[in-house]
Amino acid sequence: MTAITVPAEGAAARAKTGGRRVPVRVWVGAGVLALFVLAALVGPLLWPYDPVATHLADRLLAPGGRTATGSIAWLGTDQVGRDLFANLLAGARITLLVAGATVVVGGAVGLVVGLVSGYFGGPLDTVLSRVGDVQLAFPSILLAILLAGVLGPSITNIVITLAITRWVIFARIVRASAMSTRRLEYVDSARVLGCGHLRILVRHVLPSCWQPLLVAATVQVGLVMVAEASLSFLGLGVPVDTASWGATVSIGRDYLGSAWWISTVPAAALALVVTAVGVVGDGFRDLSDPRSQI
Amino acid sequence: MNTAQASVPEAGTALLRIRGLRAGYATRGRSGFGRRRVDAVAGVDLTVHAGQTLCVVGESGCGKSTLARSVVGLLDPFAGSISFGDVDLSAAGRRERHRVARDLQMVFQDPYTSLNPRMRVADVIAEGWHVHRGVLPAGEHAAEVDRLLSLVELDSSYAGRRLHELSGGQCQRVSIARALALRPKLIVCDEAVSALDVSVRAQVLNLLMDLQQELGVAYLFISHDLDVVRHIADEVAVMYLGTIVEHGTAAQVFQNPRHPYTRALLSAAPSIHDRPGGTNESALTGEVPSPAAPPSGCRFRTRCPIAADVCAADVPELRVRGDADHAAACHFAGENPATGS
Amino acid sequence: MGAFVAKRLGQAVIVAWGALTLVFIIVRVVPGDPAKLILGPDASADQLKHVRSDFGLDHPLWRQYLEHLGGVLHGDLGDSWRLGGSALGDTLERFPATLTLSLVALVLTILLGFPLGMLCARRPGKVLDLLVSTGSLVGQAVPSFWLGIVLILLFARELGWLPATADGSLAGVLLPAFTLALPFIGWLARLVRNGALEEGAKDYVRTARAKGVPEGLVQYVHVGRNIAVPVVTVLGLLMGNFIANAVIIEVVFSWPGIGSLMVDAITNRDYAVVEAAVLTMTVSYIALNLLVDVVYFALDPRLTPENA
Amino acid sequence: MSSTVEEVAGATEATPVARLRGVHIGFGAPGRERPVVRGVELDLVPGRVTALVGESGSGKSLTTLALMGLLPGGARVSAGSVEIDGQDTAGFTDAQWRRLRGPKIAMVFQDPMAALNPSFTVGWQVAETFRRHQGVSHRTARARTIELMRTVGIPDAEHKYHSYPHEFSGGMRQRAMIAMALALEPEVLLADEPTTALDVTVQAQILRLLTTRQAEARMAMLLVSHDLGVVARVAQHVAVMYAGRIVEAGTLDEVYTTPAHPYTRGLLDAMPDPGRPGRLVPIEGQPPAPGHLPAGCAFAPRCRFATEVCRTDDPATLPVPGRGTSTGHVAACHHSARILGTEPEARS
Amino acid sequence: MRTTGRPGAGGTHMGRRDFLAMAGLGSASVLVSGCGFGGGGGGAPKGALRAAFGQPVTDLDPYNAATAVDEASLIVKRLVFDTLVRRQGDRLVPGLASGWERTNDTTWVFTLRRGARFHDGTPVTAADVAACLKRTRAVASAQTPLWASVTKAEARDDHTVVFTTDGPLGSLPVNLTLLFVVPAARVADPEQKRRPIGSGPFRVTGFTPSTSVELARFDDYWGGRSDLPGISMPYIAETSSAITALRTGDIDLLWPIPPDQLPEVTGVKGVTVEPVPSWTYYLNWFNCSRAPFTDANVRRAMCQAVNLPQIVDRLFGRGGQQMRAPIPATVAGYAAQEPWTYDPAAAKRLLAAAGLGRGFTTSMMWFDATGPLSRELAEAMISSWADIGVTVRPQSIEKAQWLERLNSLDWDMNLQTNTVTTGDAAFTVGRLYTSKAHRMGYKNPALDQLLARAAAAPSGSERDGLYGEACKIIWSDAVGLFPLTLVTGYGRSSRLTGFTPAPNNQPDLAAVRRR
Repeated sequence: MTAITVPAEGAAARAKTGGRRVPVRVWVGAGVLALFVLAALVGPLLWPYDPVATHLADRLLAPGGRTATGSIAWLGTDQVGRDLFANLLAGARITLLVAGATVVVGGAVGLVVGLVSGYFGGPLDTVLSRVGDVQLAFPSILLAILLAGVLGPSITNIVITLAITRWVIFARIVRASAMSTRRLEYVDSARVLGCGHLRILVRHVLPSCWQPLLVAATVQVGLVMVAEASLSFLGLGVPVDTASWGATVSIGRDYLGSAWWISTVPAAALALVVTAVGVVGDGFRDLSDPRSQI
Repeated sequence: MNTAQASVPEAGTALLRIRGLRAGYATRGRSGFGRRRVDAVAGVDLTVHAGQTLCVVGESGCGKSTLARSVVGLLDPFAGSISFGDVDLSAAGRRERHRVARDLQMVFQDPYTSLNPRMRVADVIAEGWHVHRGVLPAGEHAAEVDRLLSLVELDSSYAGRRLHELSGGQCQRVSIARALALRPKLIVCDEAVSALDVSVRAQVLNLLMDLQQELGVAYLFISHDLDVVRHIADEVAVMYLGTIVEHGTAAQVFQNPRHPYTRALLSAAPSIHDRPGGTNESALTGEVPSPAAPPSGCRFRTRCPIAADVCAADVPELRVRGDADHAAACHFAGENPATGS
Repeated sequence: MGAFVAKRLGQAVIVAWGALTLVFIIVRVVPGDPAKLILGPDASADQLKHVRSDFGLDHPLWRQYLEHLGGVLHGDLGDSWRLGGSALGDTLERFPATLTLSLVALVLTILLGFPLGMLCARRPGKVLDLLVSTGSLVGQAVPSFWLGIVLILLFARELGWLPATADGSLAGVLLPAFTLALPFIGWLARLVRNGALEEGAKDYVRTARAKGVPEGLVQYVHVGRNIAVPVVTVLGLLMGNFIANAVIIEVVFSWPGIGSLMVDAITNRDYAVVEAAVLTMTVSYIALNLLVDVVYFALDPRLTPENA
Repeated sequence: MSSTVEEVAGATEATPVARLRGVHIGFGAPGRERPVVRGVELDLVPGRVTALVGESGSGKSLTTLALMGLLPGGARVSAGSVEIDGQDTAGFTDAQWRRLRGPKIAMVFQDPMAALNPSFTVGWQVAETFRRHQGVSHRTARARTIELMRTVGIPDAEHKYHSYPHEFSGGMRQRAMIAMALALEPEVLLADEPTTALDVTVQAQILRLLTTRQAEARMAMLLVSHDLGVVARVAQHVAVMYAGRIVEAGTLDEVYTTPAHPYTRGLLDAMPDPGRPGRLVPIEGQPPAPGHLPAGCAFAPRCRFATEVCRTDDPATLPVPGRGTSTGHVAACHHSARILGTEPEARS
Repeated sequence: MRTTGRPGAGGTHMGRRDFLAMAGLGSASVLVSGCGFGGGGGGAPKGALRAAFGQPVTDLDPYNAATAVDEASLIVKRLVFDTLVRRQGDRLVPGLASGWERTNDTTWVFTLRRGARFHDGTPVTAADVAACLKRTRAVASAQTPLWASVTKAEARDDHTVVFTTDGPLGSLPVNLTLLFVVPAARVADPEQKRRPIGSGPFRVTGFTPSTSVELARFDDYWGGRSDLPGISMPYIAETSSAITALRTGDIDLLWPIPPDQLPEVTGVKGVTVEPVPSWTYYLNWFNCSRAPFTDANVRRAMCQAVNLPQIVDRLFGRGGQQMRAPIPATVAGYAAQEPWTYDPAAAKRLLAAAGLGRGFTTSMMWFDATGPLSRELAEAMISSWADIGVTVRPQSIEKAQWLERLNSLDWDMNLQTNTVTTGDAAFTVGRLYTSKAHRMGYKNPALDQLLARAAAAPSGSERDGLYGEACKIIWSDAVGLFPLTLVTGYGRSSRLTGFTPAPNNQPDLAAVRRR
């Protein structure tokens, strides 16, 4: 009996307190994220970056150094004299684009596979699960290396590569969620009402999958950004004439002992954004799952 | 709901007919290989008459929920037939079942889990009209939702609320309104009031009874609560371990129980008229055996105070003993007249 | 029970076969001709043909595949053109190094992550808790190669405490293992914290207290036993993760493990070694999963082989 | 409130082992807590079963937990005192509480599945009580446990000792819980909805077990239940809780046959009763959410007897008029006299 | 692997404990069996020299095609094996052969040193040398062209070998610096890949491919015992790790130090840096068979558009020297040419004359590992070309794909490093620029003739002159743009003595001593 009235009390309490309060750190995270998204959108317009132009006279300038043209490189310059601030802004665009696109593509594939697999079950689920097993057992970094090798360097291909290594994770999460939702009484209730599979999937099962999917997506966005950097480290990152944080971190790593800023500036940006995404994701999960807050 | 009124069958005609129903779940065999059927419902015959309430009462694990789920098509029976009106559901195609779904609705035990918590009340109620096109033109949805809300004694302002803002009793009303939206002839209520507090439970029970009077809807009412059953039932079927052990009108079963299990149930059920140290001491020993390994002969014999050798050997038939329509499945039902509770 | 084991092994074989097929296909789809890598740019067409036939690369793909499968069944994954000798032998020779690295990383993760998580659970929402939960995010947000180099510069170059490269000593394994473990220490701590908080709110904890069991025992015996189940599961996954993630760490720290071998083999189109390495990793992953399942059974009495 | 129930009753047949005096329990920071339990007075007397009746959210479980010193995180006794053996427990350390739990006061919980640790055998968990309090060896603890399990009606105890909770049926689990609670022969037994999760026939068995043991050991027992029927079968004394207050208390007969509070009255009327067929008489509306109470009497919004004063003044708990002071029948209603004089609402 | 729970089956008397014990034992043993820190066998003796080269050693078989001209393995091979002839600075000196003589245009007689023994104790004989030549001719490798005209080698007696060529071959003694002598019985032995037997001053005690080579002194070496008890050659892939290891003394010797990292080690206490111009240089070929590079003037325009002095100075500093010929200045056959002047205006005029006044789009391919700062060099050149309206798409690709495209001439421009392994123009100029080689689509019959004559000529000024002329043609026809010769930075512990930096990146480590 108490099992049923507790939610009522919770609901009443929530209704009266006007919802759970969003913690400060989530706001900070969201703010940082918004800032970087803005920088990625507007930055390259204000501080244009030419990935093929070199200014050898200005190479390896420390942050705040003055270039030959008299301007100040606030974040320093890289090993061929390009301004790191402009590089950072241009890189933000690519990095966020790659991460976002990867998660969207991987998430979409995972969503469909997971929904179908979890809702219908049976032999289809078995086959899809085994395929997932194979891919999970297969080292993902290796898969990325091989795929990047097959496809060649381009932004699209990196997105495809990373998405292929990620879809299983999304599929697993959605599958688990769909499976548990399938067993819920309200799905039975919908079936009794005469709802077809499609309607049940879309109206009843899918909505309960969004939340875990989105939480997973926030985790994966971060991991994808880091994975993109790792690909660059292995020489399979974005093309030479594109700037991404991962590529800059990777190229600049040889200078960590002397010109630390080349690698550290984008690494810090990467860490900041990934952490911000994670914080927002945590907050999101806490909001939707009151138990995890305790 | 005037149009619906017209289509309601004459009270008393058979609406739902269950014959020889066997249903349950499959389990992995002990060796891990193969699957074994477990009959949670092991051969049940029941008939629900239009405009009437048939209560199925029994303890957990007796198969009453399996019965309910089979009736509404959530579970495919292993054997037997279920027919609704003139449609044999076990033989019906998808299209026909879909059509029957309009006349055959269900209210679940826990309104919080049986209604999608993400939906608004109006959407929950109106969902049936989207699934069964042609029942109600889209333009009339809002008005009909209001009407249904008032029918279940909820203010029309609830239409825009989300379910998690409602209390248990209010949710269960929404659940009933949703079932009523398609103007069904039969509503299966699976422990529909068990999760509610006493004061609220009385409200919902009243509502169900009022609706039956107004709309002529029939109930297949599944419950473990004898007080509730006694209160609402026209007919009562007592289930034990997948079979019906006693069946009759409410008055017959409660005032003149013929099966030892029914008697035990009645004496075990607490009542506000009990007092400490009172003589309620025919309480059963032991617990319900697993449906995967039911006892031979009479399924109740392992806990039965009057079991004899014949009970282990022969399965007692459910047949009329004495009063008309009052049937019991006990070898000794005839010679052991009831003493009342 | 026999059926359970048979079923798991059957699944394992299917997964291994799938991985093997996948790597076979991908490796051969990747552009690049091993014969050219062997002979260099000066090779004549004749020489190339010769080398290709030496390595069976001139057969049609389906035949190569069948021969490959046949070889695998006999424990023969072919010879490495680059390292000479049997590819599987070369790989297994390197595997202990990777395993050592991963195990040390796992030990570091547990030693640091578990107590940290318990401490956080003691005072949720306080400074340490926030630090750890944010720190766990930062830990995973930094590319491991960058972190590795920074740690080398810090601990080897500036402080001179640890060697910069693998020299076979225990000190040599610390830096790469720590780099490998760092992202997951905070992660484990959070897991333990959440587990401790969640289990701590359960009824049985109240029962234990109602029995008059001292608080320390309630936490470490009653709660601890129940968090052990999820924790052990993720530790198994973590170990698999470490083995896979070791690829980059091994390159950074010149660690003679299977990961660096594999990267090297891929760039040099050493098919047999790539396949052997993938098979080794896959099998170890499967073995780990099986181990996790077993430990799971040992820790959670509600599970039986029949309902697992 | 200047007098306790017992003082009003004037007749202390035995000294209470545990008593709650004007206990308030609230959630939240000190000084700003949301009160969930308000001024509860309760005496637990050896040999007597007292029932605490109320619907979910009325605060009965918290009241019970306060007696064990096991209030959940965030909740605390903000006023009044919990006394055990005449000692105020307010300043008790963990160790002091631990010494009481088990030998002095023990508890049976509602959901035996959740209340047992799934990772340890049932026997181990029962035996733990012996080991912690009596410092006996595993062997001795085991022997005592098996003996105990037998006495609470667990068949084949030797074997069942090694079973895990999930391998037990609901009734057996609750028997194990009872064994655990009775292990050290406590003077006070708290039973929080001990049969709610069980079937009727098993419920009867468990109730019988509890009352038998209680009577044999002359324990003071507090039965918490929402089920008026269960209470009727077991308790000598009844206290009815609504929205954190005890609104009516007295002997079973007093409360059940001549309820002086409209809520008690409503509860009884809402029960389906073969003696009174026809429409039930529900209490309209919903109970208030804990901590969010209306002004005046918390029951006023649902009360058909309510008048203006009910909406402004929270009634004091007073002896029910016309009973004399000897019976201990108290109620917190401005209109108890009027209610006593009204016939139960007729059913249609 | 985990499937989700199903409704429980009835009983659980399947012996949970038994199952656990069994399954646990099984899975645990799978994991544990692999544990323990293995590696490639034994290590180097205490006090061994720790020397790290910039590339990994993958194989030690002297007749493995893949490593025939691989610098890293050559370094080790020169320590483990003997050659008949050795190079010492610019001179060729006797190695295993105590002397040799060219008896006629096509016949060379080599006399073997007495007392030379293999690591397994057997003496080195002429038959071993003959077998080795036979083996090297049989294996298709990058060395194959060197031996194409050597028809046979015969053991006249135990200590005399006669080489016969099918035409005059002046470079035979030079080529013989690459013929490593192993016991005749082991020329095709797979063991040679891992634990090779040679007659050099060190023997192999441990080898983990691509990771480390461990050598111990061979006490019976004919040339006397080395001062070093052993040599350990770890491969350190990450520049930062390697530099750190040198600075902290983890390693005694590191080369080549990337140009950009030279400041990191110069002036550090205990570390000495010695830069030596190497035989390795950058080249950027134009695909002369593909428009618009079929037009020599377009190629010249490209050369003029790049400000090489600035790029080399700013980017490489002490680590590079601008080239004045298609081969490094220290290579035999080198002849200095007039450098292209940096003149974007002139370049534009040339393009306009070729009908490309509005510029054009082309591409440049390379693989990052080809040399230090390859990416930066490429970017700097591409940036320069952008100034004259030529858009170059940078294509940084994998080595395997680069190779694939290189020989099929599927590229517009190709940037790579190249090493004159023998220190002789014949190795690069003579090999790469003939019409037959067809390496960059350049076809010039006059050059072909010139190179044929040069190949036949004995070493001396005539031969050098002929190669000089070839250099001139290649340079002025702008077959490629030749930016710079790399200067190998040797960073070593200051306590080492007897170390001589070598232009071919293959210093003689046997001569090193530790103070």
